[in-house]
Amino acid sequence: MRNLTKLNLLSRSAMLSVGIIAMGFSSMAMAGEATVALPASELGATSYDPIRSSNLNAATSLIYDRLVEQDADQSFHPHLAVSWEESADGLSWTFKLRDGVKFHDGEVFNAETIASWIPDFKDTENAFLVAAIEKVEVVDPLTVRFVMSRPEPNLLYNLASTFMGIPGQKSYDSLGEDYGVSTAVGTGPFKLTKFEIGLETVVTRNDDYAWPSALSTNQGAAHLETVTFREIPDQSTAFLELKTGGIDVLMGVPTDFLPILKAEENVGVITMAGTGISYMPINTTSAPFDDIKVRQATALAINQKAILESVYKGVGSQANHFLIDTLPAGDVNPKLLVSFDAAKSKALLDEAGWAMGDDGVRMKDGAPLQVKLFTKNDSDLKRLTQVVQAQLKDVGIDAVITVFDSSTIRDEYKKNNHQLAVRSYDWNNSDILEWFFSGTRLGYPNVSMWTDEKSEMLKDAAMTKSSTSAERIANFKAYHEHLLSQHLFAPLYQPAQNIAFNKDTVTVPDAIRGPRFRSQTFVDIDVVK
Amino acid sequence: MTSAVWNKLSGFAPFRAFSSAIGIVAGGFLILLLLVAFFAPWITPFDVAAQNLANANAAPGWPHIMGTDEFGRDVFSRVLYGARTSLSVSATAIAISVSVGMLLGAAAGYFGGLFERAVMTVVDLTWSFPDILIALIFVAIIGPGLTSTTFAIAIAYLAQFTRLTRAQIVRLKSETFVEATINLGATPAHVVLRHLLPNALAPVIVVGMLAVGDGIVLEATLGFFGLGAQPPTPSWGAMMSSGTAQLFISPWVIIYPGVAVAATVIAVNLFGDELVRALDIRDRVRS
Amino acid sequence: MILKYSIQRLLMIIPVSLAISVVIFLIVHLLPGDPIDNLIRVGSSPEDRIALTAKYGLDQSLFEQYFLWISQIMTGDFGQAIVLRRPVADLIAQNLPYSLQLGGLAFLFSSIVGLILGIVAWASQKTWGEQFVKGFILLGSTVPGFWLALLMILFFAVNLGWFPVSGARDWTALVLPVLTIGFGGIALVARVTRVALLEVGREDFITLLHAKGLSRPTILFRHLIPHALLPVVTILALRIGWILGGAVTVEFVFGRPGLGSLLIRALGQRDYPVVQGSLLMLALAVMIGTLIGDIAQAAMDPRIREATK
Amino acid sequence: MTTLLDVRHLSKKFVSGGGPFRPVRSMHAVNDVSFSVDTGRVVGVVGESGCGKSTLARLVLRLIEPSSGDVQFEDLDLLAQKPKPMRALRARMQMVFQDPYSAIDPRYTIRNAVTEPFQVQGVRQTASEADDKTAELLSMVGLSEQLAGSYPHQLSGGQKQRVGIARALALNPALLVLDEPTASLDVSVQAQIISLLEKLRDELNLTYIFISHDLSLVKYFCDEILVMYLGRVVEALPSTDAAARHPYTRTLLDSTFDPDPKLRRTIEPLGGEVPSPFDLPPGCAFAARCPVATEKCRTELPVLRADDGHPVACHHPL
Repeated sequence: MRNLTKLNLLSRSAMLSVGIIAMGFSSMAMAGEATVALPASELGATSYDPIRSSNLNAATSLIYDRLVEQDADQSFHPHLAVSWEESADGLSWTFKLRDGVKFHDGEVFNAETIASWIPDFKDTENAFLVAAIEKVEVVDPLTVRFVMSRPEPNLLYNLASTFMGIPGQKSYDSLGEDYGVSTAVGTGPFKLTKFEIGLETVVTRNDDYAWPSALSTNQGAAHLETVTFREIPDQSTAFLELKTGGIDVLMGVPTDFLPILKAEENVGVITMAGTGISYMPINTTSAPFDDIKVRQATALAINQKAILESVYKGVGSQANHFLIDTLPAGDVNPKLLVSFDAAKSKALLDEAGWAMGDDGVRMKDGAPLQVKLFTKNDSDLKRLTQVVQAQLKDVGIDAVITVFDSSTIRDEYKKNNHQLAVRSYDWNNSDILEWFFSGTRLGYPNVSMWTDEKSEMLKDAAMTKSSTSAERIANFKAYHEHLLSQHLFAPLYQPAQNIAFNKDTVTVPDAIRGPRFRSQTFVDIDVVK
Repeated sequence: MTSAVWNKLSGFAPFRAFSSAIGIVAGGFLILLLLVAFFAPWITPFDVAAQNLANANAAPGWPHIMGTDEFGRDVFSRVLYGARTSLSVSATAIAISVSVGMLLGAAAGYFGGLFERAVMTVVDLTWSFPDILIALIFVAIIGPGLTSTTFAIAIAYLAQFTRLTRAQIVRLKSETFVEATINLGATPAHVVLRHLLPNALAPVIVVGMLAVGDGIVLEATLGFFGLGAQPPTPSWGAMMSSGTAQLFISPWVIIYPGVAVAATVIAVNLFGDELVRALDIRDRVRS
Repeated sequence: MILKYSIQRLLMIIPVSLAISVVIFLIVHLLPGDPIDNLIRVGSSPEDRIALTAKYGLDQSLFEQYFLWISQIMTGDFGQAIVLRRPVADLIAQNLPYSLQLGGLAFLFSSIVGLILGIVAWASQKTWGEQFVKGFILLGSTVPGFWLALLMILFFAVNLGWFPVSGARDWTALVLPVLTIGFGGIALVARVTRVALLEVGREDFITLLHAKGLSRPTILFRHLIPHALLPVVTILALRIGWILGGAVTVEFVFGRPGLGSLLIRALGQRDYPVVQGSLLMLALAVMIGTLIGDIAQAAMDPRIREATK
Repeated sequence: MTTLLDVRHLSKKFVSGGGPFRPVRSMHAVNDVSFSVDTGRVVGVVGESGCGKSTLARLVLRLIEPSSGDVQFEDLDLLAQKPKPMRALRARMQMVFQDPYSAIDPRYTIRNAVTEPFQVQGVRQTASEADDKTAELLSMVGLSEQLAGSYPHQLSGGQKQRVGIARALALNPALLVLDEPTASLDVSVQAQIISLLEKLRDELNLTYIFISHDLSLVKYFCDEILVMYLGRVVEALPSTDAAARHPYTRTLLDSTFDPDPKLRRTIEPLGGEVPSPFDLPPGCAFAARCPVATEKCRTELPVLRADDGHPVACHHPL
C-alpha cells in the first residue's frame, strides 16, 4: 500500500511536468518571417566570404548581388551590370554598371569596387574564376573594362556564380580572414544578422534595396522581413519539419517524398529542371572494363526509363549523355546517345567471351563476371545503386556493392581500387567534361581513369582555345562526342529540383527564374496575410 | 526415463537457467532465433534481395505480413534473414573480444608490474569512451562492411573483457589453492591453464553472452549509419538505415527490425541473468 | 590526504594525455582520404591542389606535423580547421555548450528519476513495483538509442506535434533528446542504486539501526541513501565520456550540434585538426571524469582514504 | 639425529610504493632468522599475527624468494636450485594451509585434488591406479573413499583439512610445514586433526614445522619452540618445559594461563604500542612494551645468543 502511494505521487508529478512543458510551445511562423531548410547539397558552409570560401549556400545569394544573372534556360541577364560588350577577338570585356547601388554599410558601389574586388581572388581557391582576366581598367565611375590574357567565353557564367557575389570592399579589407564569419556586407536584398556554423543563418531585409534584376517580379525591397536558413542534415527530418510546421520552405525535396507532399492540401510543390546528372563511371583500366565491348554492354544494361519511372516516379528526366539537357554541348549525334538495349548488351558480352552461366552470372575462363560497385553513403545514391545492381544482374553481371563515406571513396578512386561506381554531379556548365575526364586528374575526379591523346587535344581546344561562345559550344560538343564513343560511363538519371512550401504560411511564385532557387525568387516570396 | 534425462541435465549447471519461467521463455526465444538464423536461407517466404519496385512501400498485409520496403522487398523475410547477419556478426565479434580480452587480461593479471599498468591504462581509457565512437572511428579507418563491423565491435568491447579477466585472475591468484598447487611443484602453465583460466571462465563467458546483446545494438547502430552490412544483405540495423527516410511513409520498415533488436537483446539479458543465477556467480560478473 | 591524492592523480593526466595525443594523431592520419578533396572546386587545376596541400602543411612528414600540432597545443592553440576554416578552439567552444546542455540535463534527469526508481525498486522488493522497475531497467538498457529517438519523433513530434522534430532553437527542442539519452541513463542509475541499497542494507550497522528502533524512512534517507550514493556518483563520473561523446547518435537523429556531431562531421571531411582536437577534448573529459570518480570514492570511503596514506 | 633443515640469516623485505608519485617504503617481514630442524622433530613457531610466521613458512618452502639468507634442506642449497629441480624437490617438503576452505580448487573433485600431486610431478597413473591411490590416501587421513567424487563445497571444514593433509602426504614428503592448520576449525575438530597429525608423524616418520599463535597448543604438540616478534626470533625454547627467558615469551605464557578458556587460545594484546613494521626502532622492537626495558634496549639491538643451548635475544634476560 505504501509503495502504491509512492508511485501514485511519482506518476502525478511526472504528468504535471509534462503539462508545464506542453504550455511552453512557441507558435511557429510569425509575421514577415520564413524558415527555409537548405538542400542537402548546400549544407556545411563555413563562411559567407564568397572570395575565399569553397562552399556557399543559397543564403549567400541573398546577401550579395552579382554583375550578371543566369536564367533557367542558361541565358544571361543584367543585374549590377546593366549591359556588357565583348570585343571581337575576345580579349576585352566592357561592363556598364548600375547607378545608385549601395552596400549594407553605406559604401557606394561603382567601377572602383570592381577594380579592387577582382585582384582579391589571387591565391584563393576560387582564383580560377578570374584567371583569364589580366587587369581591370576603370573607364569612368560606372564603366569598367576587363583586359583578358586569353579569350574566355565562359566569363559570364563565372560572373553569375554565387562565388562572384560582390562584397563591400571597406569591410572586406578591414576584417581580413574574419570576414564572412560574423559579418558579411553585400548589396543584396538581405543582410546577415546571425550565422551559427552548421546550424542556422538568419538574414533580415535590406530596406534600401531598389535594384533587383529583371528576373524578379518584385522590383523593390523584399517582402519577407526575416529569413532563417536551417541546416538539417537528414532529408527525411527536413521533410518532417515541413509537415509539422517547423519550416516553411524545403529546398531539395527527395523525390520519394513528392507523392506524399503533393497529397497534402497545405503543401505547394514546385519542380524545376535540375543542374546535374547521376551516372555510373566505368574504370577503363580495370579488367574486364579495359575491353570497350564490355564497357558498352555495361552501359547498355542500364534502363534509364525504368529508373525514372519506378525509382523517381517520373519526376526529373532520363539521362542519355553526360550533360544536362539545357546545355547546347549536349546536342550530340543521336547515334552516340546511351540508352537501354538489353539484347545488344547481352550480344556484346557474348562477343567479348562472357558466356551466360547456370546461376545467371556470366563466365569467362572459369571466372565469374563479378565486379565491384561503389557508392557514397547517401540515401538517394544508395537506393539508385541497388536498382543499378538489379539491372546489371539481368544481363549477367554480378555487381557487389560497397558503400563508403565521401572521403574514403575518393581515396579508393585515387588508389584505383574501383570498377563501377554510382555518383552524381551538380554543375550547369559543359566544362564539367574536363573536370571528370581530364588526363591530369586520373582516379579522382576522373573516376573512369580515362586518358588518350585525342581526348586531351579536344579538351584543350574546348577549355582554352575557344574565342567565342559559339566556338566554345562546338568544341565541347566534339569533346563530348568523342568521350561518348569510348563508353566511359553510363548516364542514369537527370534529377529535378523540387521545392516544397507551406501554403498556409508563405506564397512562392510558380515559375522559378534562374538555374537554382536563389535571391531572384526569394525577393518575391511573401507571407500569407 | 525422462526423469533420468532431466536429472542428468539438471546436474549440468548452465541448464539450470531453464528452471524458471523467464529462463524457459527467454531461452526458448533465443533457441528459436538461432534456428531461424541458421536456416534463414531456406525458410524466408520471399527472396530477400528480389526487388519489385511496382510494389514498394506496401503496408503490412497478405502476403507481405510486415509490408515491403522501398524496393518492394519483403520486410518479414528480411527481418528473418537479418537475425542471421546480426547474430553472426555480434557473436563472432564478442568471441574475438572475449578471446583476446581474456589473453590480455590474464597476462596483465598474472605478470603484473609495468606491463599490467600499461595495458590497464589503455583499457580503462577505451572503456570510458562510448563504444559507438570507437566503432565509428575504426570503421572509418578500415572501411565499411560486415568484416570491419565485426572487428569494430570486437575492439569496442575488448576493454570490458580485459578488465573482467584481469580482475578474476588477480582475485584467483591470491587464493590458497593456487599457492598450494605451486607448492606441489606445478609449472606456471599448469597453474594458469588448470586453475586460473578455468575458474575465470564462467563469469567471462556469461558476461560475453550478455555482451552479445550489446553487440547486436552496436551492429544495428553502425548499420543505421550505413557502415555495416552492404546492400542487398539484410541486417536489422541496415534495414533501419534505409528506413530512416521512410519513417513517415512506411514506418513498418523501421519498426519491425527495431522490435527484433529489442526483443533479442531483452531475451539475451533475461537468459543471461538466469544463467548468472544458475551458475551462482553474481559477485563475479562485475569488473 | 585527499588533496595530496588528487594532486597526484591530476599530475598523472599530463603523461597520459601526451601518450593519447600520439595515438589520436596516428589514428587520424591512418584514416583514408584527404581534407583537400573537400576544398577543391570544379574548375580548379591540379596545381591549385598542390598549393593547397602545401598551404595546410599536409606535405610535411607525419613527424613534423605531429610536432607542430603538439607544440601548438602546449601553448593552448588547437590549430586551424582545414575544411571548416575556423580556429579549432572556436569550433569546440561553439559546440561544447550544446553537449553540456544536453548531457547535463540528461545527467540530471536520469540521476533523479533513476535514484527514485532504484529506491522504489528497493523499497518494494518482491512486489509488482520491483518487477515494474526491473522491466523498465531492462528496456532502458536494451533498446537502441537511435530507434527510440525515431519512435519519439514519430509519436511526439509528428503525430502529437508537441515538440520540434529537430534542431536546437529553444528549450523545447531539448525535451526529446534529453528523454532519449535519459532513458538509458535512468536504467543504469536505477540498477546501480538498487544493487547498492541492497548491499548497504545487508551491512551490520543498518541492522543495528533497525534494532535501535529508528524508523524506516530515517534509516533510508539518513543512512542508506548517503552510502548508496557512492557507487552511483562513481558510475556517473566514469561515464562522462559517454555523456559527451555518446550522444552522437541522438545528435545525428535530432540534427543537433554538439561535440559528437562536430567530431562525426570532421571525421567525414577528414578535417584532421578538428578530429584531433575534439578527440583530445573527449579524452580529457574522460580522464577528468575518472579522476572525479576516484576522488569521490576516496573522499566518501575511509577505507580507500586509508590506503593512500 | 640428522639435520633436515638448516636456516641461516633468512630475511625478507617487502617493498611497496615506487613509481613517480609514491615514496618507496620497505618492511622487514622476516629479519635475520636462523634455526635448524632435526629429522623427526616437531618445531613450533609462535607469535602474534603479523609477526612474520607465515612469511617464514613460505620462505622456508621457497614459495616466496628471500631477500637474503640461506636455506639448506636435506643438505641441498634450496635457494640455488633451478626451477626444474626445484619443482621436483617440492615433493619432499609440503605444506598444510590455514584455510582449508580455499586450499582446494572449487572445480576439482576430491579425487582430482588428491591425485593432482602425481600429475604435477609427472607420475603417470592409470585410472585404476589413481583410484587405488585416492582410496589409500583418504583412508590414511581417516576419510571414506566414497567422498572421492565430491566437490570441496560438499565437505565440512574438518574433512577439507583432512583432504589438504592427504594432498600434502601424496608425494611422501620428509618435511611438513603446518601453517595454523586448525585455526579456522571448531575446537572438537581441532583435537581430531592434531591427533591425526601425531599419528601420521609416528607412522611416516615425518618432521613438522608447526606454526601457531596458540602457545598452549604448541607446548602440547611440539618438541622445541621458536618465539617471533616483529620478524625476528626473540627466543628459542629447546624444550616445552624450559622456563621463558625473554620478557615477551613470559607475557605470552602468562596470558596463556589465563583461567578464562576463551582467552587461552589467543594471545591478548599487551600494553604499549606495537611499532609499525615499516618503521622499526633501532633497538629492541619489544622495548616500548617491555616492563624491564632500559635505555640500552631502545638504542642497541639485542642479538640472539645461545650461551647454554637456550638462545634468547634480550639485554636483560629473566
